[in-house]
Formats: sequence, C-alpha cells, structure tokens
Amino acid sequence: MTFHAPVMDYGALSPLIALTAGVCFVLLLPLLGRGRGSSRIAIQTSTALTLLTLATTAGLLIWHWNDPVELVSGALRLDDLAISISLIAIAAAAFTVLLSIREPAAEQAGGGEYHALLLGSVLGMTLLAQAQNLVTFFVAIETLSIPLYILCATNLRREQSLESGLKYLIVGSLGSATLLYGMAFLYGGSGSTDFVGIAAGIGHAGLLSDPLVLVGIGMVAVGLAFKTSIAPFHQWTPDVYEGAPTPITSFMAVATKAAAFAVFVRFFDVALAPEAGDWQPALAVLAAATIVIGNVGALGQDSLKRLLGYSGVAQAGYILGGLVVASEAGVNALVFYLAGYLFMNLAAFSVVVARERETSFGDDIRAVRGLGRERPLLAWPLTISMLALAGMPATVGFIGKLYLIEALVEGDYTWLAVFIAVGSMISLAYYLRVVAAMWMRPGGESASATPAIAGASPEADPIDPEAGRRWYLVAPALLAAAGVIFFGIIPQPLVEFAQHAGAALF
Amino acid sequence: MSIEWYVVLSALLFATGAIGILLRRSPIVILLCLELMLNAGNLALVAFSRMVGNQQGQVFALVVMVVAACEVVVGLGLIVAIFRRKLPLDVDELRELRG
Amino acid sequence: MINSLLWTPLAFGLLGLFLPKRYSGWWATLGAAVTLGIAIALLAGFDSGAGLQDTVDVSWIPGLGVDYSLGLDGLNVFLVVLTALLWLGGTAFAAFREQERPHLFFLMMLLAETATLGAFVAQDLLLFVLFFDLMLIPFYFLFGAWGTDREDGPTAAAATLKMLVYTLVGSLLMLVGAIATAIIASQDGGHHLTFSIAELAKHPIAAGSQRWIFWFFAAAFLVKMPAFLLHGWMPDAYRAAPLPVLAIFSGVLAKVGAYGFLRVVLPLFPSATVQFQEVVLVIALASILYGSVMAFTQTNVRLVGGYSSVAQLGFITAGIFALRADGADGAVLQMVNHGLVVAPLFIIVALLAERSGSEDLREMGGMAMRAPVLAALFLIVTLATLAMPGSANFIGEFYILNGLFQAKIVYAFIAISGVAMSAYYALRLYQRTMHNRRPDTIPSREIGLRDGLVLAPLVLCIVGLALYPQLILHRTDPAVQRSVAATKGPPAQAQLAATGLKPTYNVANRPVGGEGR
Amino acid sequence: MEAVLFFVAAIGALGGAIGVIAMRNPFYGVLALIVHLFSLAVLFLLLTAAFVAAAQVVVYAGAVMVLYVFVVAYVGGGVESAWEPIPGQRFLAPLLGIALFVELAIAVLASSLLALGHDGPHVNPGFGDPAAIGYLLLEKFLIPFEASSMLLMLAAVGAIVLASRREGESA
Amino acid sequence: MTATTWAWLVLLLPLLGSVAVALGFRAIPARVAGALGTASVGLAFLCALGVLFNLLGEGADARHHASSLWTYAGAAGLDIKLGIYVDQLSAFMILVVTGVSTLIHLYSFGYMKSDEGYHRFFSYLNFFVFSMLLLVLAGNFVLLIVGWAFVGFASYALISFWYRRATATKAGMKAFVINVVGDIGLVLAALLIFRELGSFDYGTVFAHAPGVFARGEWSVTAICLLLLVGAFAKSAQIPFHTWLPDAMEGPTPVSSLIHAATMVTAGVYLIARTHVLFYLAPTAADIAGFVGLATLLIAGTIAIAQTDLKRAIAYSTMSQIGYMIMGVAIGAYAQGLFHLMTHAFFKALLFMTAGSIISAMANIQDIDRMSGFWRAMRFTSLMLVIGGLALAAFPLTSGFFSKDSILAYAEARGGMYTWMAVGGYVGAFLTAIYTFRLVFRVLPGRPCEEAQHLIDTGELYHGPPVNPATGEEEDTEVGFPGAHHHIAEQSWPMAVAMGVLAVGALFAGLIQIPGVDNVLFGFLDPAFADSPLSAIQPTAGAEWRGLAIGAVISVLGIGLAWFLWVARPELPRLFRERLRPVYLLCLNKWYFDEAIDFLIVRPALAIGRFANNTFERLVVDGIVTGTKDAVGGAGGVVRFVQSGFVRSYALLLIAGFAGLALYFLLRAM
Repeated sequence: MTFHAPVMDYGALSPLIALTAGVCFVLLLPLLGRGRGSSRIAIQTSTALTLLTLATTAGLLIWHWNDPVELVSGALRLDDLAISISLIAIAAAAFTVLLSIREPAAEQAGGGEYHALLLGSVLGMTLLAQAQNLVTFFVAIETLSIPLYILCATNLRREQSLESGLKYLIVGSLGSATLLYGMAFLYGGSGSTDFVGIAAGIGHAGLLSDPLVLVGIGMVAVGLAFKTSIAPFHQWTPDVYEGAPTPITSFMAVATKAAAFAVFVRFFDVALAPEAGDWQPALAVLAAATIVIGNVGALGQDSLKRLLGYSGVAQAGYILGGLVVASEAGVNALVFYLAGYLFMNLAAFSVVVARERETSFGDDIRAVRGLGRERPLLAWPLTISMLALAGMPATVGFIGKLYLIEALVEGDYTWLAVFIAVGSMISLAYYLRVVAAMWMRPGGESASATPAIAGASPEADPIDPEAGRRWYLVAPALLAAAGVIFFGIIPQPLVEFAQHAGAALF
Repeated sequence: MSIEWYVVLSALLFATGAIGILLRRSPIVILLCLELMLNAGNLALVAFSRMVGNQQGQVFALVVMVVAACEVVVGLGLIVAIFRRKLPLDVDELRELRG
Repeated sequence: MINSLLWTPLAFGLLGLFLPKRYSGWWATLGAAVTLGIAIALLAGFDSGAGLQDTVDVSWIPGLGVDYSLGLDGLNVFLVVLTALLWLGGTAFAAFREQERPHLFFLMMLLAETATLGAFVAQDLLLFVLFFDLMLIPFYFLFGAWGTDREDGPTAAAATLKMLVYTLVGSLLMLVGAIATAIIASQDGGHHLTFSIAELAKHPIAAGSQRWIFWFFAAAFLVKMPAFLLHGWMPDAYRAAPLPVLAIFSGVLAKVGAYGFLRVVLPLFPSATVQFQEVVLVIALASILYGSVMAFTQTNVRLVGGYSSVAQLGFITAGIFALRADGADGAVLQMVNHGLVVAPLFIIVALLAERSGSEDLREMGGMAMRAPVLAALFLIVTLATLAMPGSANFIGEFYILNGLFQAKIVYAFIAISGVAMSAYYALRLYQRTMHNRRPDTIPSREIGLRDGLVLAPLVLCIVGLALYPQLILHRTDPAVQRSVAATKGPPAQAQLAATGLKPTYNVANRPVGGEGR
Repeated sequence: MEAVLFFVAAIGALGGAIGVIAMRNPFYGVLALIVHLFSLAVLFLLLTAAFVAAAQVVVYAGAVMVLYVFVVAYVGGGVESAWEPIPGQRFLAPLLGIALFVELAIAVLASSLLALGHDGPHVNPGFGDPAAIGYLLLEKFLIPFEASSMLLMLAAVGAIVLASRREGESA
Repeated sequence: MTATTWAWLVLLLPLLGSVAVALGFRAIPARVAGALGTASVGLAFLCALGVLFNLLGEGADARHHASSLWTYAGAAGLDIKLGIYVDQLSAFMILVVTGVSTLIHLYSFGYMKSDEGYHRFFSYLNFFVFSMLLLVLAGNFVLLIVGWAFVGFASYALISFWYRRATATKAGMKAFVINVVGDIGLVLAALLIFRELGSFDYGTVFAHAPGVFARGEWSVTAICLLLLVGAFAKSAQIPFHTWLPDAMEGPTPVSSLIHAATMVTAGVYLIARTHVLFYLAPTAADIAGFVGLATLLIAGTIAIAQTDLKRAIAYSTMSQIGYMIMGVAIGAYAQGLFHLMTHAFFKALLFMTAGSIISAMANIQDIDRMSGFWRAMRFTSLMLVIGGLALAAFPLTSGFFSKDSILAYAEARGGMYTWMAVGGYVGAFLTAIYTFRLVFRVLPGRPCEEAQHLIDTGELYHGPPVNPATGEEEDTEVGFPGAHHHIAEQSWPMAVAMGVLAVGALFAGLIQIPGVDNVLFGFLDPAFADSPLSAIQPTAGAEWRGLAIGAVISVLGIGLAWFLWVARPELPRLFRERLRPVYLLCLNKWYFDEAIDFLIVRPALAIGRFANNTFERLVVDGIVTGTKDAVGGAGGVVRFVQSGFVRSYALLLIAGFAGLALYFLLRAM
C-alpha cells in the first residue's frame, strides 16, 4: 500500500484556508489584549479582523468565478454555484458583523469567540456549497450548525436565548441524525459516497425506485428540509428566530437557507437526478404546504422576528419551487431569489435591531409605530423590504417571484406557481400590517417611557436611545434597501449572476 | 450472518432513540438518545461498507463519531449554562417561545 | 417623448422631496401640468390611421424575455390624456388644501400617476402586469395614511388593506397567467420567450390553455373595476379615501381593468373570450343592475358615486364583450366619459362635505341657494352621469347598447333598464344636496375661485366632448377594430385588412316585404 | 459462533438503548449507554471494522461518557416526574417509533439489492484496519478530516462560551 | 338664404339667448335678461317665417331639405350627423312653437317680474324652446332623441323651478324619470331601426322602410310600439300620464308653454313624423288610436272632479292630446296637427288666465275658494271665457273646427274607427262640462276674500307664503309663486300676450273651414302623401254634419254646466253622495298613481333595501370576511400547533418523515 497524496490546488482551496486562518486569528488575537481589561478593544479588533477575513475570502472566491474545478479527489467542487452561494453567505455574515457591534450577546460571549463561531459557521457554509461527497456534506452541515447552536444561546442573560439554543440543538441534531441515516442508506444502495458515484450507482444497479434508495432520499430530504425550514420540519424556525440574538437571526435567515439550499440543489439535481421523477412530486407538495403554513402562521404575530421567521418559512416554500422543477431555469431562479432574499431580509433585520436597542418594546411590532415620522431613514428600508417580501413590483422580490414562476410554468408545475401567487396574497396581510404601523398610526407611546413587555425579559438589555442613528445600523439598512430597489429595476446583473450558478450544474 | 440483520438492528436502534427523544424530558437523556440515533447511523454505515466492500463507510462512521462528540460537548455546555441560570432542567419548562 | 410622459411625474415627485414643505403642493401641480402638456402634445401628433406609434422598445431583462416597450394607439391615447388631466385636477385640488406630510403625499400622488400611465402605455405583457400592480402601492399609502378612520367601521388602514389584498388577488393570478401565456406561446411556436403583446397576439395559444388563463386575467380586471360580487372592497375603501385621491382613483383606475380586456384579453385569448362571452355579459349586467339599485338606496354621497361607477363599468364591460367594433368603441368612449364625470363628482362631493360637514344625503340640501355656479357645474356633471342624450356619455352608452343590441339583443333590453335607474340616482343625488330645504346649520357658499379653476375645465371638457364625441371615436375606431377582429377569427381579420368593418346591415340584400310600395 | 456473538451483542446494544430511554435517573441512563456502546463495538468487529470499533471504545466509552458523568454529577441527576404535559405524546411517540422501524425494515428487506442477503463479499485481511482507514483519511477524505478537527475546536470554544463562569455569577 | 339656413338660425337664436342669459346672470339686469330671452324667441319666430316662405316658394313635392353641420358620432358603421330635416311638417311645428313661445315669454316677462330666479327662468325657458325646436327639426333619430331628452330636462328644471318646495322637486323627479322611460323607448326603437335598416337618417329610413318591411311585420310593429312608449310618456297618455298633473308645481307660464302648448304635443309630432312606419304597422297604429281615445275619456272624467284649477286644466290637456294622438294614429295627420295648433292657442290662453287668477288668489289654486272674479278682473275673466269656449269647441271657435275635423275623418274611415268618432263626441261633451264648470265656479257670484281685497284696494292680496299642496311654510329666498306675481290687469305684457292668443283661439279655425278654404291641409298634405291613409277624405257634407253634432253637444255641455253650478249648485253635492264610488274614482284620478307606486316604485325600493341591508352584508361582505376568517383560522391552528414544546416539534418532524417515507415506499412498490 503506497500513499498517494491527493493533488492540492491551493489556489482553489484558498478561500477555505483564508476562513480557517481567520477563525484562528480572531480567536487568538483578542487573547493578547486580555487581562488588561477592556474587552471593548478585543471586540473591536475581532470585528475588524472578521470583516477583513470575509473580504479576503470573498475576493479569493471571485477570483475563481467562472472556472469550475474539482478539489482533493472529488471531495469538493468549486463552481459558480458554490461561489455565488458562498458570496451570499459571506455578505450576510458581513452585515451580521456590523449589526453585532454593541450587541450584548457579542459582549457576553466575548468578541473573539463570538466572531470566531460566526466565521466557523461561514466556513461550514462555504464547504457545504462545494461539497461533492456525503462525508464532506455531513461534516460541512454540522460545521455550519453547531456554531449556530452556540450563537443562538450566547445572550446568556436572556432565558429565551438559551431556550432557543437548546431547542435548535435538539431538533437540529434529530434532523442531522435523520440525514445521516439517509446518507447511510444511499451509500448502501450505491456503494459510493461521491455524488457522482451515487448517481452512477443507483443509475446502473437497476435500483431506480428501490425502497432502500427512496427511503434514503426521503431521509436526506427531511434533513435538508429541516435546515431550510420546510414544513412540517419548520417548527424550530419561529422559536429560534425569536429567541436568538437578532443579528444571529438575520444571519441564520439568509446564510443558512442559502447554503442548505445550495447543497439541496446540488445533491438532488446531481446525485439524485436519476430519481427525479420520484422526489419531484413529494417536494412539490412540501413546498405548497410550506407556503400555506408559513403565510398563515405569520398572520397574527406581534413579534417582528417571529413574523419574519414565519415569513422565512413561506419564502423557503417559494424557493423550494425552484428546486422542484429540477431544471437549469429552476436553479437560476433559486439562486436569484436567494440573492434577492439577502437584501430584503437584511434591510428588515437591520431596522429591527435598531429599534430593539432604541425602544423598550424589543422586537414587538409596537417598536416601529410612527417610525415614518420619527426615523424615516429606518422606516423606508423596512417598508421597502416588506413590500419586496410581499412581491410588489419594482422590487427584487417581484422579479424573483417572476423568475420562479417562469421556471415552474416551464417545468409544468403551474399549480405550484398559483400557490406562490396565493401565498403572496396572504402574505400582504401581515407585511402591510408592519407598513401600516410605520406610516398609518400616530407615533403613540413614547418608546422608553412604557415598561418592557414583549421581547425583553426582566433582565433586559440596556437601551441605547441613539441606536436609530448609528451608522453601523442605518448604513446596512439603507444599503440593503437600495439593493432591493436597484435590482428590482435593473435586475439583469443579478440574473446573469444566477444564470452562471445554474449553468454550473447542467 | 447476512448484512440485513445488522441494518435491521440499526433501524431498531434508530427508532428506539427517536422514541426516547419524544418521551424523555431531561435534556441530558435527550442528548443520550441523540447519541443512540447517531450510533444507529454508524452501525448502518459500517454494515453497508462491509456489504459493498469499501471502507468509505467506516471513515464516515469515524467522522460521525467526531460530530457526535461535538454535539455532546455543545449540548452539555448548554445544559450547564441553563443550570447556572437556575432554570429547570426540563425541556417542557422551556416554552416561553411559542405561538 | 413617451418616456418623458411616463417618468415626468415621478421625477417631479422625487425632486419635490428637496423643496420646502409649503411648495411641494405647487411643485406637484406643476409636474402634473407638464405631464398633461406632454400628453396633449402626443395626442396632437397622433395619427389615427397609423396603429401603434411613439413606440419605445428596449430589452429590459433579456434573461427573462421581458422588454421595456411602450406605445400609443387608439385604445390608450385618450386614456392617457384623461389620466394626465384628472391627475392635474386632483393634485391641484389637493394642493389648495392643507395636507399633512405634504412631501410624502405628493410623492405618492405622482408615483401613482407614473404607474397608471405605465399601465396604459405598456406594450409588454409583463410590463403591463408590473405597472398594474405597482399602481396600488401609492394608493395604499394615500388611502391609508391620509384617509379618514370611521368610528362605526374599519380604520382607514384596515379598509385600504382590504382593498389592496382584494385587488391583488386578481393581479397576482394575472402574473401567473401572463407568464404562462408567454411560455406556452414560446413552447408552441418554438421561438424564444417574449412577452410582447403584439407578438403574442399573432399566434394565440391553444384554446385549452386560453380557458384558465382567461379567468386569471378576468379576475384581475373584474376586481379592479369592480364588478358585481367582486366589489366587496369598494364601500370601505371609498369611505376611507381622501376625496381628491378618490376622484382620481375612481376616475382612472377602474378603467385600467376595462382597458386590460381590450388590450390583452381579446387579442391574446380570442377563443376563450368568445367561449365565455355570455358569462362575462351576465356579470356585466348584474353589475349594472346591482350597482344602480345600490346607488339609489345609498345615503352616503361617496357610495352613490361608488356604486354608480360599478354600474357604469358594467356598461363598459358589456360593450367590450359585445365583441363588436361599435360596442367596443362605445366602451372606450365611455371610459373617458366616466372618468370625466366621476372625478368632478367626487370633487364636488368634497366641496359639499366641506360645507355641510357631513357626507350623508339626509343631512344636506339647499346648497344651490347662494351657489348658482356650483349648482350649474354640478347639474352638468349630473346630467352627464345619467347619460343624458346630447352628452358624450349618451353616445358612449348608445354605441355600447347598439353593439349589444346587434350581438345579443336580450342583454341590451336588460342593460338599458340601468339607464332609467341612473336617471333616478343621479338626480336624487343632485336634488338631495342642492335642492329642497336647507338645514339651517349648513351655510351655502359659492365655489371658490381656486376650486372653480379645478372644476370648470373638467366640466368644459364634458361639454366639449358632448358637442363632438367624434373626436374620440374616429381615433379609437381603427385600434378597436383590430382588437375585436381577433375574436372574429381569420375571415374577419381578412375583411378588416381589406376594408375595415362595414355597416352591420345594408338595405340591398334584404328580402323585399309584401305590400310595401 | 459469529451468529451467537451477533445476537449477544445485538441484545446488549438493544438492551442498552432501551435502558437509556427507560431509566428515570439520567445517571443510570449514561451507564446503559456505555453498555450499548460496548456491544456496538463488538458488532463493528464482527463487520471487520477494527479501527472503528477501537475508536468507539476509546473516544466514546472513554472520553465522551466521562464528560457525561461529570455533567450529571454537576447538575445532579434529578429524577424527572412521570407526568406528561403534552396531550397525546405518550400515545403517539411509541406508535411513530414503531412505524418508523417498520418502514425502515421494509425498506431494507424489500430492497432488490441482492448483496443485502449475504454476509458481504470476501475482503482481504487489511480491511478496516488502522492503516487502510488512515490512507483513506489522508487521501480521499482529507477535507472532512480537517474540517472535523476544525469542528472540534469550534465546539470546544462554544462549550467554553456557554459554560464558563462569568463575573457576577455564582455557581 | 335657403330654408335650412333659416332653420339653423331658428335653432341657434334661442340657444344663444339661453346661454347669454345664463352666463350673464350677474352682469345683466333682470329686465334686460327677460327682454333678451323674449327677443331671441321672437327673432326665431321671424326666421321660422323665413323657412315657411322659402318652402312656399318651391313646388309642393320639393318642400323637404336635409342639412348637416358635422359628423356627430360616426364609427364602426354608425353614421350619426348633426343634421336637420326641413319639410312642411317641421316648418309647421317650428311656427307653432316659436309663435306660442314668443307670446308666453312676453307673458312671463310680466308675470315673473319680481321672482328671484328671473335669469334662471328665462335661461331655462329659452333652453326649452331650443330643445323643442331641435326635436322637431332633427334630421335623424339620434338627434330626435337628443331633443326629446332636452325638452324632458327643461321640463324637469322648470317644474322644480322653485326647488325649495319638496313637492316641486318631487314632481320634477317624477316627470324626469317617466320621460327617461320614454327616451329608452325611443332609443330601443332607434336601435331596432338601425338593426333592420342600417341607418338613423329620416331620409334613408323612410325611403327604404316600405321596401324592407311587409305591412304588419313584427319588427316594424315592434319599432312602432317602442316609438309609442316615447310618444305616450312625453304626451302624458295612459299609463304614462301621471307626471303631468304634478307638473303643475311649476310656474304657470311653464304649464302653459311646456305642459299645454308645445312639449306634450311632441308625441303627436313623432307619430306624424314616422307615419310611414305606422302605416306599415297597423296594429301599433290602432293601439295608439285607442289609447288616445281612452286617455281623452278618462282624463275628461277626472277633470270634472278636480278642484285644483291648474290640475283640472292639465287633465283637459291630456284629453285634448288624446284627440290628437287618436287622429294622427288613424291617419288624420293634418287634422291632428290642426288641433295641435288650435289647442296650443286656447290652452296656453287658459293657463295664462289661470296664472293671473292664482296670483290674485295669493297662490291658492283651489276653485272651491274662488268666486266672483268677474267683478275683480274683467280682462282676465273675458280671456277665460274665450279660452273656455274654444276648448269646449263652441261653434265657430278654433277648437270647434279642429276637433271636429279629426272626428269627421274617423267617421269617414269607417269600421271600428266610427266608434272612435262616437267616443270623441262623448269626450267633447265632457270637455264642455268641465271647462265651464271652471268658468262658472270662478267668475260669477259674490267675490271671495281675495277678489274683494283686489276690488277694494286694487292691490293683490298678500297671504302668508305657504305651499297649498302641503301647507308648509314657503321659503321665499328663491321666490315663490303667488303674492310676488302679477295679473294681466296690471301688466301690459301679459295682457298683450293673452290678447293675441285670444284672437288665435277665436279665429284660427277659420283658415280651415270645410268646403270653404283649405289653407292648412293644403300645405301639410303633401308631406303625408306617401301614406295611403292620407288619401281618405271625408266629404264636405259629412264634415258639416259632424260640425253640427259638435255644436249641439258643446252647447248642451255648457248648458248642463250652467245648470249644475249656477242654477242648482246643490246638485253636484248630491251626485257626489249618490255616486260616491264613481266620484272617488274620478277624484283619485282612477288610482293610477297608487297602482304605479304599488307595481313599480315599492318593489324597486324593496329590492334596493334588500340589496343594501341583506345581500350586501351577507353575500358580498360574506365572501370577504369568510375568506378572511378561514385564513385567520388556519393561522390560529398553525400557532396552536406551535406549542413551544420542543418534543412536540420533534414529534411532528418524525411524523412528517414517516409520512414522507411512506410515500416513497408506496412509490417503490
């Protein structure tokens, strides 16, 4: 037995390496500053470092735009799908870092650890987006999740934070276990752990629609559906979103979804392509159910984070549509929507973070009452993002839905397209409720005066009455909102971006 | 001894673990049950790797062990944190988030 | 040219944000005026023979086959002018009054104008849908934020939310329908994906697909009008809306639905149109009768206007679905007419409400007393509303009825009963407000000069059109012929190509009767 | 011989598992899990996965379980009450578990995969020994290997973040 | 200048007058406005003469011209021009209209002098004249409808001229709505004509109709019936007559101009104009004839029982129009129009006198309150007598010749039409009675309070301003009838107008004495030459016989009236008690209002209420709220399942997985 060292294309691995290095530095550097008190500096340095790392990684990824390579004997594949998704995740992370400035959770966890975990999660996502075999896939998805379990719980002062962490951990591990078991079956059925090998294996061995393989697929689907919060595996979403520190929520909402969908697409459209006929209808039904449940669930919610959680469920349903059709157009639509989703969601969450620190209402909808007069610079981004999420024209949300519906109709899933339409109708009811609260109610109770009710538990986080003017909260909001509008009016660049991603698989 | 036996056994273990998660309320026990499920997965992997005659499954199993360990570590860390906050160690008591 | 028409309002609106509050009203009015100027210029340069003109066609999202293509033809040229005109009126009327948060208010007004114009001039199916939905957003804000909360009913926000969801029910389905049309067409024809209405109209898709897509579009348009049974959003929204905005809203937006039928449904889904002709006709008649009946039982002035619009739009729909050139001509004419009468109507209602402090007929009366001019203007509007022969509205209804009469005689007989009822509710509105005894509480004030400047031109348009409806008819006719011919199948199109539709009947080929000398 | 071993180990594994979910006191649960793990190790050996078996014993039964014991000792293994707050859970949970098992079993038994019915192909003696696994880990599965190490570190950091005592907190 | 040019001028002048007065309501002083209005109509009359002479200058069969200004609405095969059609018929009509209108404007000039709404009044009045002329001059059916509706509106505007009076506005509404029903009839007729003949132009239609329709064909019958709806609604024929009595709420000049002389006769004109079609639709024509007959009889009976001066005259108007309709329907075109003309004279005159009296009575119209005006107002009384005689067809008055010419024709046509003649004579008898009932109640006897006041002081009696109909206080801000108005004795314009009309009422008949002269028919007949019915001509003998009968009947009637209300005043009360049912029937106008109210108005309102209170709430809102609640309910379920128990989440997760696995297993099997 001789040892054949695998070919290492360090150029293509550089993003991963950069991230890994980033994690370590972010962990270590603050330690130097320890002891001499001020954890402020620690946090600031780590913040800076994190941003630097993310920037570097992004740069390295973009460097490989448009030349797909197989890495380390087929463990990874760095193609445009992987890159685009990773970029989305990184962008989300960057926003999160900004939103995390002065975030009590970050301060309690210790800046270094907090950001290291964040970066670790991003590392998991980049891996996941490139994963080409089951083992990488599994490790990556865990590398993605486990830091998040922790981050959710980092605001240790708040019981809800811990609760969300534990819930996420339990249900999440259950999901991973199911995923693993499904992988085992697929490995058994095909005798390979490589996606391509699996496709070949189940292809030739005459195992098409063999119970073993199909149930395996089912279990993998459950695992991924859980990560992407598809009904009926969505129930963790609202609770965790509400309990977690808001910046983390925003990160989960966008990045996790993106990464999970990336592997979802890759696995199902590459490894399980031969079985498409079998899993398409199932996923279609799941998508429909998700759309309905997510939208009706959001209807009566007063907590903005919870509302956004349910809306996230619904959106996942829409996005799943792009996967169901198992076509290039579908993947394009999916990536496009995820990219748009980044802007839409972050605009909303930035405002929520700002109001949460500014008022005593936490993330309760009352926190945004009269925002239109009080803080137009926050009101506009939230308004735009709500309209975009509802799929109003001249926003990226409209184009995204248009793209999805086109893909669906092309793939003979018009009925699902109709579901999307109906879903967005229902969604108007709650999105516009937020808009109405901002513009159509009088300013009402002056924020800090009334006692804290929803969101903030007795040992509430300190209120920063100026939060609504902090650049690191306003700038992201405006930036994201601008993106929503810009790509709503000039979508072509984003469309091409998405088309590259789709071309990578087909 | 044919592979079927091993796989069926693993399925049995998997189901048992699931039932445990559904029935027990102490987070620690729930973590244990998660271990059960992951181990069931491992058994299946090893069994299959024996069946198809390559060791990828075994490597996978090893990786899974690492992952399991990580989950345990984090889970136990959470439990400690909860305990520190003087909260009951009972998942049913933690339901402020709902609706 | 047409680009400037489309974007001028929005541009003014955005610039207005940087002006001091007290000027924003005037600035917006100026913007509307400029738009009107451009619209009139376009009308002046309009060549009724030339089909689609002033076109712009740029590829917008090549990835999705969506083009940014605009154009004018007989169907929309007058609706564009109407839009610009009413917006000028409404904006000016609003500018004369104190508005809270004027910046936002006028921005929304002008955004709404751009969106509406867009819906009228769009020649790309998807662009049309986009503007069609976009229209609602500014009105959502205008109704919700500047509307009046009712203590006995829903708040403005709730009412307008109801309206928005309700009207979007249709238009989101329409989005699906539009995409389906384009994709099916491209799959059948094997050509690349395009949403260009003209292209799609060349080869209508298979009848089977037409059937369901037809209803998706019909839903959107019928809700917008609103048609009978789909008007549930109307009463609350109308009661909530601020009146100047309402004047524009009911003056223009309802027409977009009817226009959609002519622009999209007839050319693109001919066989489905023919198949469902009677169904839609029944809905239209129901709207006429129900709207009229409701209109003469209402005591709230706004609702009289609202339900009368339901009835009027019923007429227009009936005219379109007579599937004859004369009916459709009448429909287009009637769209303009109705816009021209209903907007002044609501402005007058605003004036009356300002005087009487109430919008309840039972608390009004005798306003004509010291306001002969107001009374006279109102009287003209009223007569036009009830389609008094001699008004352009009469010609519109006459054409519609003629089309209906020649196509489906029974429907014509039912529809015409709406005319009698309209006479009753319109006069009732006039009498209850202007005539009879005046409650001592109510001052009868003459219309002010500024408001007069808003109202008089509109009324003048009514009078002018009454003298010469041909102005519209002969510009509209060719385009209408084209849309209608689509439903008549190839032969009709051939005949159209040759001659243009001939009079329905010519004396020569009728059997000569018995003892007539 | 093999069959006997299998059944003994299987019964051990299953018994351990049932012990885990049946023991009211978490401490006994941990012990039951250890039993389970050891029997699993035996099964791994039977499947000629020597290295995995070893890792199982060392990593799990050794390190992880010790951790468990510490935590249980720290938080005190309170006996959870028999009361079930969620209506229907008691009834549905076993039902679902059984359904799950039945489905998986059907999936396996009904599979047209012939190999399932045999003991698996003959394999050379080196199969599954540390060297072989090592090669695989360093060649094919280098990335997962590195990644899992990263993962371990992150988990450790997380544990510290969560469990470390902060100022103003008394245990 | 050609006839059509004159005709356009005829149209234009009143319109200009109307607009000028309307726009100048602040600038122009009242008197000038009145003068302006009157003058414009007067000039129109002169232009009408111009038309007449132009026509006379041409050959009898060349006397029809069409002219159009611009295409009003022409698309998709409809070609509607803004065009007029001038022939003997329209020439005759514009002469009558402008002539009478001029006099009535003159009368109003004095009568309305101190009314607040002076400008408005003249503007409306001129507008009415314009509309009426448009109606008679229109060259196609669409324009006819326009004129038709315009006069309807003018009538509405003038009826509710004193718009602070609830009764007035109510009456106006009634008149307008019923007229709209008429319009609808016309519109449908026009559409049907277009469907059959492909044109709206008189020329084309009448030229082609005989070739296209077989006589009695359903389509042409339908057309004529629809036309009749219009005609009846406008001319207050049963059952569309109920608006006319209420229309008396308007100022008296209005009653005399619109509701006696001109507008209400439009139906007659319409039938005459479309005689070609009616010849082709004998059924429709006969129906029209009998409706006319019924109207003239019923209206006569009602008129006898009315105590309101103006309403009584209004019913007599109905009955007289009955004659005309009957005439033109059965083919007595020229005769009908002849009666139209004479009726215009004497009925206008009667209303003027009534107005004069009512002013003197300070706005009270109840004849029970009146008496002794012979001593108070000589001139007015004289006029009343003259008008009465003409109406009662007293020998040698105008009514005498015109009415009998119709009946003679009916007799000459024979068959069932003879019965029409008989009925006509009965009607004539009734006419004589109710007319002189009025005369004898008002003029002789001891002057009533108001009359006495006039005699003593020479001033008009100023009663409290109350609405006689309801007794509610009048709101004098916009002027109100009665005390503010004037009497012929004190206002020369009124006197002049009445005088001229009196001359007409007395002597207009002389232009058409059977066997003596044939001025009118000679002029008109060529216009109807294309209807074989116009060939039927009663012999001079027959006509004289008819005249004799008519004379006897009229004298008898007047005598009976004298006997009942002067010689034996207690008798009528006696009749009232003896024949109570009959009396009530007549007093309550044969319960037509009640019937219509019961059959149409109430159901309509009931439907409205149902739609408003029930349907709208249950169905329309039901759809909305129903969906809303359904969705909201679903949301509730979702939120309930989101119980916060992590184990139940796990349960759902596994359940979902079990389901999915089941699906895949089934797929596999």
